[in-house]
Amino acid sequence: MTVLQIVALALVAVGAPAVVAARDPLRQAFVASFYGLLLGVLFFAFAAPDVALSSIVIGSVALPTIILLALAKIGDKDS
Amino acid sequence: MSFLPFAIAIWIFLVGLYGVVTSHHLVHLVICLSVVQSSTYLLLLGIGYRTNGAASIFVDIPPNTKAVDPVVKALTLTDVVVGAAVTALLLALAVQAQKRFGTLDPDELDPLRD
Amino acid sequence: MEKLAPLAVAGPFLIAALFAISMPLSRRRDDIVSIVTASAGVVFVGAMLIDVLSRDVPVVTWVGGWQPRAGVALGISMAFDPLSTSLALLAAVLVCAAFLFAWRYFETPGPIFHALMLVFGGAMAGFCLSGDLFNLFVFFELMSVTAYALTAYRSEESGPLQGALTFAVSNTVGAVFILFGIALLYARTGALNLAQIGVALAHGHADGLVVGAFAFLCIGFMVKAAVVPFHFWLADAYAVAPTPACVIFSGVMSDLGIYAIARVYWTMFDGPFHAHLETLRLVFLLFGGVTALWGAVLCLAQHHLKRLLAFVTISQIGMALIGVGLFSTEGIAAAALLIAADGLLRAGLFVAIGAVIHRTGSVNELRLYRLGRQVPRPLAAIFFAGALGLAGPPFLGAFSGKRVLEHAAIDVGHGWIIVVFVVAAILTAAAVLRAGGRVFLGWGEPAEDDPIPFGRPTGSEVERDDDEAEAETTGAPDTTPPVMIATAGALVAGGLAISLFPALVDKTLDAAARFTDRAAYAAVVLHGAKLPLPDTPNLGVDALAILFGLLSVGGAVGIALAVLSPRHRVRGLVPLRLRGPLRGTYWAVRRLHSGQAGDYVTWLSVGAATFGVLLAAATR
Amino acid sequence: MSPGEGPARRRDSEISLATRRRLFLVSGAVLAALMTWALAGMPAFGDYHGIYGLLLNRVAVPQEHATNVITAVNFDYRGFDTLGEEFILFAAVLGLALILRERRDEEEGPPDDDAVGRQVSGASVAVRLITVALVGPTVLLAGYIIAHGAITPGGGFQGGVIAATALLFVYLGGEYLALRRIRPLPLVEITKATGAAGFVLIGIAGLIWGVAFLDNWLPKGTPGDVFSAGTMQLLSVAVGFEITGGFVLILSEFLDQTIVLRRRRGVRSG
Repeated sequence: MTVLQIVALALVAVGAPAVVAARDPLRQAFVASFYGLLLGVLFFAFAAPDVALSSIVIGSVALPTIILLALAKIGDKDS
Repeated sequence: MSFLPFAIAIWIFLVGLYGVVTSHHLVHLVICLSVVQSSTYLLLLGIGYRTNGAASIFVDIPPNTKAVDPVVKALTLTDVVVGAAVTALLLALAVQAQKRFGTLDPDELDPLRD
Repeated sequence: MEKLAPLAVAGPFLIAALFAISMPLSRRRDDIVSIVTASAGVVFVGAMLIDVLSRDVPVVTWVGGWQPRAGVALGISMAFDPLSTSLALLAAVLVCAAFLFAWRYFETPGPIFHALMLVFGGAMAGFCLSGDLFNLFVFFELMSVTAYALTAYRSEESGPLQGALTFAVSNTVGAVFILFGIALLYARTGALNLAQIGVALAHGHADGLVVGAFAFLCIGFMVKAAVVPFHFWLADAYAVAPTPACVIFSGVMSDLGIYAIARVYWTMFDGPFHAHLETLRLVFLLFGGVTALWGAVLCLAQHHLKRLLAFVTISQIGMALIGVGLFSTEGIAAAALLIAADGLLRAGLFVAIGAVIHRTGSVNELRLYRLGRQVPRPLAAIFFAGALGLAGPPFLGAFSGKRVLEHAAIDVGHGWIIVVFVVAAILTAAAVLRAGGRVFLGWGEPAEDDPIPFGRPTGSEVERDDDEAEAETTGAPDTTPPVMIATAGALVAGGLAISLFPALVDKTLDAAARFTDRAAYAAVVLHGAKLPLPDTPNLGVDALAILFGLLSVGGAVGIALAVLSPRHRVRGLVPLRLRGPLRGTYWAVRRLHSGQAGDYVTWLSVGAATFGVLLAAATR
Repeated sequence: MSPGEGPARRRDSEISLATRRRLFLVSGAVLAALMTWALAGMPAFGDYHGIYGLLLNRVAVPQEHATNVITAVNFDYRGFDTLGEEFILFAAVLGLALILRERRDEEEGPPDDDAVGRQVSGASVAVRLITVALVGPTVLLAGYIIAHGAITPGGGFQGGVIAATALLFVYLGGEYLALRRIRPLPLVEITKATGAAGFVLIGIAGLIWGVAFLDNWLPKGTPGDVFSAGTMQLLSVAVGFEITGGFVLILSEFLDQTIVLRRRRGVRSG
């Protein structure tokens, strides 16, 4: 277990409850984006560059954007 | 120490499921669902890792160096993309549900009686 | 021939993709093309079944030409034997029937609906024929995603959204459980091919990992099959999905979950669990029995016709799980016969109900009181034939399935389970008969408030009548298209015919013997070697079976008449002091189906924990 | 209270929220114990010794001339899985379009939401310049990642999503409405569908060529250069097309949602 792996694991273990604890979806989208980045770092530490690239591109860019756009549609009403 | 990644995979699974169960906003529920799915990525990759094994890409390293298991990474890679597609579909349902029910609390959606 | 097997999956996919290409360009005659594709699929899978039946060994083909190297599978295998191929044939037939039905049912379905249905058909074929564990999961996920989209198809009314949401959330969590099981098996055996994992597990004993893997796989498949307590999503989803989609959902999708449990057990876990078979049976019979009774009781109380059939589906899934849960060759044969007969009957009933909705625009039994008279006579006859077939009268419908199940239960020493599934069969058939009686014949009171003789619910809860006319079909056309009647008739006739031929039972027993023969499966998949075929005794029709057949039909008709008869005569049947608690528990169970994703996932987690603990206890 | 909601519907379920939480915590604890017991049976983290992966690591490069073994597994050894995965995305995007598009047709009526005073400032010239300038390199990077799928980390999946994010630059730069006027949506749908159909056709080409479905029958070139690994590169491109089309569709479905509303409120943006 290299140091990078342990640190990345610890960060992910903290990141997941952070995503869940952020009850307001807008804030949660940003925490989820950061969580996707953390996962990317962890996968990189597990010598899986493809999955890290995929997790960063989707987890911290594409998905949060979709969430924000969905919220933009919902947000106006459910203030 | 060698059980840590798997313990954290279980921890993420349960935290995500807790978020799904106690959620009061459909979008929050869907994001917690994607956290639950991310626990399987961690578990799969944790299985395939070999200590100081190189990534199984033999562009610049000789073909028989000690490398990590490629199969698990292929499975996880496609799961990440698929997970995003399913989450997008669920978000579309949430957007449509909000218009229909006027509320986004999964507990206030009209139960279908009789 | 077997090299073309992947076309059963890739063919519908290609046509669906071509639909999507043609979509933005211009309107195509896509319903004709999809019917042609679906029937081509039926012919193709039928040819594969004939080919498989002609050889006495499972047919194996490696996608991508990756032959195994020294027993290590490199690529993905498609291994299909008579049982799985006939299940794929059933799925293809139902997709074809659904297209025929949708052709006249929707005004402008549009290419998206056809593309999704074709992908759904291809995914089911892939699921039945796959010989690889992760491939099974991929097609499980593909079936789920297409089902979410199809359930939300007519999404402007309120129903579909809420049904599609709970459906999607529950099945996604179920898929995560399956991935956990796959990860565990891959860690232990380093393989993803069913046969190879089976060989690797054969010598080990059932330790924590093996029990955990089997538990998680079964939990995921039980969520898809809607076994109690994982079933809550099904009633909401099937009640609101468009009827052509319901024909496939109810007809075969849930049964695929039961098939998956049998396939997973008999190819991989038969070795380690062989020593604990006795206690394992108890766990599965418990879950199967509870599901059968739960579905049966609740379907008696439904007025929403599609929701009524949804609970009939749950009850019959319980019976199929009882068959699989006996873990014997006869059990598998019984489950196969039940899946075939009940699947076709349920699909036929759904088409009949679709025709009624198409004609009258309403789906609530009370609202439809006597309206069924406008529907042409043969449709009423088809509906009643289907309802009677569910009860399994001698030599019709589910009779041979039940006959083999009774024999298997006695063989294995669990004769008591016969009572459970006979009662379930009686109640389910009675509910459908009652609905038919009120809709088509106009018996019973029009606005009867409480469906079962337990009296009003304790709380002052006003029954929210939510059967707002299905907006699927605009306006109530004056005639019912003949293609709907023909489809419903063909499906019900097919379901009834399953029990007509005793030879079919013996063939199914032989097929079940090959299905449960792990050594032969592994030998032919990994090494291409042929092992001798196990011989199976034939099963004659005995008096007990005919007695049970008559009993269940008589009971069903009796209960249906009792419920439809004027109120005062029935109220005397239920003793006074029993009425309070019975009504209380009944309404509590009803309100469990709250339609809230949080509740459903909680029950899923409780069910998973219970099943896991029971399985762990069973193997210690 | 948003106008759409009547009196707050009381929660109509058998178990209260507190019971639900307690039920879940108990069953969650049991599940955790079960999972720990099951996962404890696995080999320790770091000493994977499975036959499958190690064999592929040795066999993939000489056999398929693909240096990225993961893409080799994805597009060749287990190509059938990827066919299924690809159609999962295909079906999800179709479902999404189905749900949201119906919604937008109704939206033509007067919008009933009343987000007052949310002025979205138009993008400044600098932002518009940079974002539009970035679109080209993003698509180029995506093309590189797709083309070199069989050589370096990457492949159709990741490249496709990167290409889809190029659309975000257009949106950020405020040019989305201009782009929308060109009506690229049908083209995007065709890209997605051709990608999906292309994958199947390449598989069927294997059958026509006389080898198995999804077999790698093209000449495999030398490992390490772009035209190595035979059909794998073609499959990667097909998947790249499909994922690009799919995610652009997802983003534009949601973008069109928000644009319709903003424009009606007289705010020029996006």
